[in-house]
Amino acid sequence: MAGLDVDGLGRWLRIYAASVAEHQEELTSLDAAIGDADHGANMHRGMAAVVDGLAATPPADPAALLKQTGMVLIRSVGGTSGPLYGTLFLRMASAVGGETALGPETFAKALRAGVEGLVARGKTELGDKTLYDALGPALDALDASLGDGEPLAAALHAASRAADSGRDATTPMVARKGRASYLGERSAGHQDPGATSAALLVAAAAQAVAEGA
Amino acid sequence: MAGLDVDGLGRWLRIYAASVAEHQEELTSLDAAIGDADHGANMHRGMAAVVDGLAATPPADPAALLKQTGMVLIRSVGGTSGPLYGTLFLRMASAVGGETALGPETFAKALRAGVEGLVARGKTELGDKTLYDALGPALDALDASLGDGEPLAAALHAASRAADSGRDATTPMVARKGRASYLGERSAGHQDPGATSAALLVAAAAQAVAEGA
Amino acid sequence: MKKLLNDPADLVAESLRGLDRAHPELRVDHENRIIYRADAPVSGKVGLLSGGGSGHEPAHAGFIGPGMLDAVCAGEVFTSPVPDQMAEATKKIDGGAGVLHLVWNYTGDVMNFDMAAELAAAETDTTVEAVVMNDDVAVEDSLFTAGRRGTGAAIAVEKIVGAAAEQGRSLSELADLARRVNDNSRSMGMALTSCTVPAKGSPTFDLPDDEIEIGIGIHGEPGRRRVPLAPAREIAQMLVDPVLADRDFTGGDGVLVFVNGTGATPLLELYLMYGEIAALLEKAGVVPVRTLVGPYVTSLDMAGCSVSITQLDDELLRLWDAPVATSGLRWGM
Amino acid sequence: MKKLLNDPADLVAESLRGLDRAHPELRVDHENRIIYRADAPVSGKVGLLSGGGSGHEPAHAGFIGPGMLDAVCAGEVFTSPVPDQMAEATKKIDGGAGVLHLVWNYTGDVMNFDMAAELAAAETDTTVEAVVMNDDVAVEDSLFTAGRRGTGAAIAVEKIVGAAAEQGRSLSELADLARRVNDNSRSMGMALTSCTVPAKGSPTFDLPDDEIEIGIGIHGEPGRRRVPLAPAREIAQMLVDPVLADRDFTGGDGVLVFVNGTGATPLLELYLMYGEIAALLEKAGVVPVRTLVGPYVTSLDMAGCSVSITQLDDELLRLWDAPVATSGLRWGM
Ligand SMILES: Nc1ncnc2c1ncn2[C@@H]1O[C@H](COP(=O)(O)OP(=O)(O)O)[C@@H](O)[C@H]1O
Ligand SMILES: Nc1ncnc2c1ncn2[C@@H]1O[C@H](COP(=O)(O)OP(=O)(O)O)[C@@H](O)[C@H]1O
Ligand SMILES: [Mg+2]
Ligand SMILES: [Mg+2]
Ligand SMILES: [Mg+2]
Ligand SMILES: [Mg+2]
Repeated sequence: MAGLDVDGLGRWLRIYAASVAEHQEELTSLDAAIGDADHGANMHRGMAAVVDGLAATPPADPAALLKQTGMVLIRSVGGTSGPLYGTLFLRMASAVGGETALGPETFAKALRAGVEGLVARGKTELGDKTLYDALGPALDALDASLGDGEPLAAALHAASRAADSGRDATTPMVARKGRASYLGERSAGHQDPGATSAALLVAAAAQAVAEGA
Repeated sequence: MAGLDVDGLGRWLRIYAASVAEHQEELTSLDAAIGDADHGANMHRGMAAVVDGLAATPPADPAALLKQTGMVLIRSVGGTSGPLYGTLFLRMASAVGGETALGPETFAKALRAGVEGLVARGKTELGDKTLYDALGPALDALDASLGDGEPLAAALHAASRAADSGRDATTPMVARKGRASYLGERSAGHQDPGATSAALLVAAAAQAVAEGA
Repeated sequence: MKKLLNDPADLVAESLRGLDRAHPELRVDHENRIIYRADAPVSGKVGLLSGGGSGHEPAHAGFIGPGMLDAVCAGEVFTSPVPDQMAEATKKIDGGAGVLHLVWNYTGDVMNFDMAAELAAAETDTTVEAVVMNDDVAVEDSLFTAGRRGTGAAIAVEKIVGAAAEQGRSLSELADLARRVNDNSRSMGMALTSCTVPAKGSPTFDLPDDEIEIGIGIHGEPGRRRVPLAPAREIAQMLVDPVLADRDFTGGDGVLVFVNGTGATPLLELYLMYGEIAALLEKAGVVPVRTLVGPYVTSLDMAGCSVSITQLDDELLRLWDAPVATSGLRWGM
Repeated sequence: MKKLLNDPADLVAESLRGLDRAHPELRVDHENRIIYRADAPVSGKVGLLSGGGSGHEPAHAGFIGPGMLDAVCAGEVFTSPVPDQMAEATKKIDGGAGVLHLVWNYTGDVMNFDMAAELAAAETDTTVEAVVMNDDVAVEDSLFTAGRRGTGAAIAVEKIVGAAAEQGRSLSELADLARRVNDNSRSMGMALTSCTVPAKGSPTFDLPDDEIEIGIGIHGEPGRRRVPLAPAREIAQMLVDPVLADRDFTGGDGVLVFVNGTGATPLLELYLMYGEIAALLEKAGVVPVRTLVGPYVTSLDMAGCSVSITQLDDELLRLWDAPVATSGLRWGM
C-alpha cells in the first residue's frame, strides 16, 4: 500500500465514529463509576459531528482532514476529551505537511506528534490513568513493528493490541489526573473511560488500513 | 353505675390516646391513599398532648376536662381534624353544665351536641365520607339502646358497633368534603381515615365505661 | 427515607431555628411558630398574614418582608397551623389598620383561620378580613365540596396585595384586590414522583416508573388522573389546556406566567417547561408579559411542576413590578 | 428516568429557549450557547465571564446581571463548554477594559478556557485574565493532580468581583480580588442520593438506602467516603470539621456561610442544616455575619447539600452587600 490518503483517513474516522456509537453506553458506564457519566455522550457527539463535517465539506488532503477533525472535536465535545482529542488531530495535521498520502513512517510520526500535543495539553504522564496509558504503548508498538519491517496494517494491528493492554492496565491504577483523581484510592479497580475510547481509536486505524489494503 | 365522672372521662381519653398511638400508621396509610398522609401523626400529636395536659393540670369536673381537651386539640393538632375534634369536645363541655358525674342520658346528649357542633363546623352531612359517617350512626345506636333501657356500657358497645359499620360504609363512598373530595370518583374504594379515628373514639368510650363498671 | 433531619418530630421546629439564624430581618416566635417582619407592626399599614402547613418552602416564610407579607404561621408538615398561632400573629402585625388573612383553600386551613378570626374578634379590637385563594382547576368547583385548592396563584395574590398594602390602602380595598387577583388566576400541576412525608417515612403514593399524575395537589394528594410518562411538550399541553378552558386569558394587558417546581425538579427542566408553555400560550393568543420560573411552592421532595396564569391589567402590572424584599422574591430594593 | 424533557439530546438547547423567553434582561446566542447581559458590553467596565457544564442551575446563567457576571457559556450537561463559545462570549462583553474568566477548576473547564484565551489573543486585542476557583476541601490538593474542585465558593467570588467590576476597577485588580476571595473560601459537600444524567438515563452511582456519600462533587463524582446515613447534626459535623481543619476562619470580620442544596433537597431541610452548621461554627469561634441558604449550585436531581465558608473583611463585606440584579441573587436594585 502506498499510504493513507484522504479517503483512508476518512475511513478511519468513520469506523471510529461507528465504534464509539456502538460502545457509547460502555464508555458512559465506565465514566459513571469514576467520573461524571458523560464520556460516551461526549465522544459520540464529537465523532458524529466529525463524520457529518466530512460529508458536508470534504477536505482536500490529509492535513485539511486532520485539521478539520481537530477543530470539530474542539468545537463540539467540550469537557476534558474535547480539547485532548482535538489537540491530537490538530498536531497530526501540522505534522503531515502537504503530503497527499501518508506512508507508514509519516503516519506513525504524525500520530506521535499528536499524542505529544495531547500529553502537553493534559500535563499527563504514563500511569496517571488517562488516555495516554493506551496511546503511549500503542505508539511504541507501532514504531517497533515498522522498525521490524512490518507493513502498516500489521503494525497498526500490533499497536491496537498494545493499546488494549494499556487500557486494561489502567484498571488497577490510582488516577492522578482528571475527574477520577478526586476519588484517590477509590479510583483503583475501574478501567479508565478515556483509555477505552483511545484503544478504540487505534483499533479503528488498524481496521481502516486493513480494509483499504 | 352512677355515671361518668372526671376519672371516667379521663380514662376514656387515655384509652383513646393509646388506641390512636397503636393505630397511628394505619390512620396515616389511609390518609396517604386519599389525602396527605398525616392523619395518624395529627391525632397522635393531639391525643398525646391531651393526656399530658390531664396529668399536668388535672381538671376539677367533667366540663373542665372536656373544655381542656377541646382546647388542647385545637391548639396542637391543626389541619382538618384539630378544629373538628376540638369543637366536638368544646360543645360537649357546654352541654354538661356543672354536673360532676354524667349519667347515660347526659352523656348521650352531650355527645350529640358535640357532634352537631362538629357537623356545623365542617358543613358536612351523612354520606360525605367524613368522621360524621362513623359518629352519626353511633349517636343513633346509643340513643336507641338507652331508650331500650340498656345500661351505658351496653349502649356504648352498640354505638361502637354502629360506628364501625359506619366507618366500613365509607369505603365505597365518593368523598364530597375534605381533601379526599379532590379525587372525585377515585376516592371510592378507600376507607375514610377520619371515620376510622372516630370509630376508635367510640370504642374507647365503650371500653372506658366497661372498665369503670 | 433519606432526609437531612434529626428526628422527624423536630423537623419543623429545628428548621425554624435555622431560618431564624439565617434571616436577621425576620423574627421567629418559636413557641407559636410565627415568623414576622422584624419591624412589625408597621404603623398605619394593613397587616398581611398567611401561612399553612410546612413543606412548601420558600412558601410561606420566604414571602415575608416589605412589599409582601407581614407574618406567616407554620404548621406541621402539610398540616394547617392552629387558631392560637394565627390569632397571636394577627396581634403582632396589627398596625392599627386591620389585618388581612390570606387563606389557601383547604378545609383545615379555612376552619383554623375562621376560628382564629373568632378568637381575634373576642380578644382584641383588631379588624380582620379573610380572603380564600382557590386557583387549582384540577378540582371541580361546587358549593357542595371543599372547592378548588389554593396553589401557585397565592404568590401573585400575596405579592400584588403586599405592594398595595405598602401604599396604605385600606383593609377592604386590599381584600377586594386579593379577590380580584385570585379570580384572575388559574393553576394546574403534575407530579413525576411522590413526596415522602417525614413522619410517614415512605412515599405518599406509588407511581410506576412509566406513569405521571396530572392534577396533583401541593400536599401530594393524588390528582385528576394518571397517564403514561410523556414528553415535556405533551405534559405542557395537559397543564395549559384545562387552564385556558377554564378562563379566557386573551384580554387585558397580558398575563403573568408562573412555572413552579414542586421540589425535586431541576431548574434546567423548569425552563424547558416554560419554553413549551409560553409557546402554547402564544399560539392561543395569550401574551406572557411577566414570568416567574422556579421552586416557590414546593411539596417537599416531589418531582414535578405546576403552571399558574394570572390575568394582568395596568394596575396589577404596576403592583407586581413594585419593590419587594423577601428571601423568596426580591426586586427594586 | 422521569424528567421534564423531550429528547435528552435537546435538553440544554430547549432549556435555553425557555430561559431566553423568561428573561428579557438577558440575551441568548443559541448557536453558541452564550447567555449575556442585554446591555453588554458595558463600556469601560471589565467583562466577567464564567460558565461550565449545564445541570447546575441557577448556576451559571442565574448569576448574570448588573453587579455580577456579564456572560456565561453553557456546556452540555456536566460537560465543559468549548473554546469557540468562550472566545465569542469574550468578544461580546469586552467593553474596552478587558475580560476576566472565572473558571471552575475542572480539567476540562481549565483546558477549554485556556484554549479560548489563546483564541481570543490570536483573533482580537482583548486582554484576558483567568482565575481558577478551587475551594473543595474534599479533594487533596497537589501539583501532580487535578487539584481541588471549584464548587460553592464560586458564588462568593462572582458576586464580590461583580460588585467591584461595577466600581470600575481594573482587570488585574479584579483578578487579584477573585484570587483573594477564592483563597478565603473552603467548601465541602455530601449526597443522600445520586443524580441521573439524562443522556445516561439511570443514576450515576448506586447508593444504598442506608448510606450517604461524603465529599461528593457537583457532577455526582463519588466523594471521599461512604458512611451510614446519620442525623443532620452528625452530617453537619462531617462537613464543617474538614472545612475548619483546612483554614482558620476565626479572624477577620466574620464569615459568609453558604448552605447549598444540590437539587432535590427541600429548603425545609436546608434551613435545618444551616441551624446545625451555624451552631457548630459558633462553638468553634467562627462568626457567621452573612448567610445564603438554597439551591444555587445544583447537581441536577441529586439530594444533598454542601457548605461553603468565606472569610470576610470590611471590603469584602461591602462588596457582598452591594446591589446585584440577577435571577439567582438579587438585592439593592
Ligand atoms: N489531564 C489529563 N490528561 C489526559 N487525559 C485526561 C486528563 N484528565 C482526564 N483525562 C481523560 O479524560 C477522560 C474523561 O473524559 P470525559 O468524560 O469526556 O471528560 P470529563 O472528565 O470532563 O467529563 C478520562 O477517562 C481520562 O482518560
Ligand atoms: N368538612 C369536613 N367535615 C367533617 N370531617 C371532615 C371534613 N373534611 C375532612 N374531614 C375529615 O378529616 C379527615 C382528614 O383529617 P386530617 O388528615 O387530620 O386533616 P387534613 O385533611 O387537613 O390533612 C378526613 O378523613 C375526614 O374524615
Ligand atoms: Mg466525564
Ligand atoms: Mg391529612
Ligand atoms: Mg394535612
Ligand atoms: Mg464531563
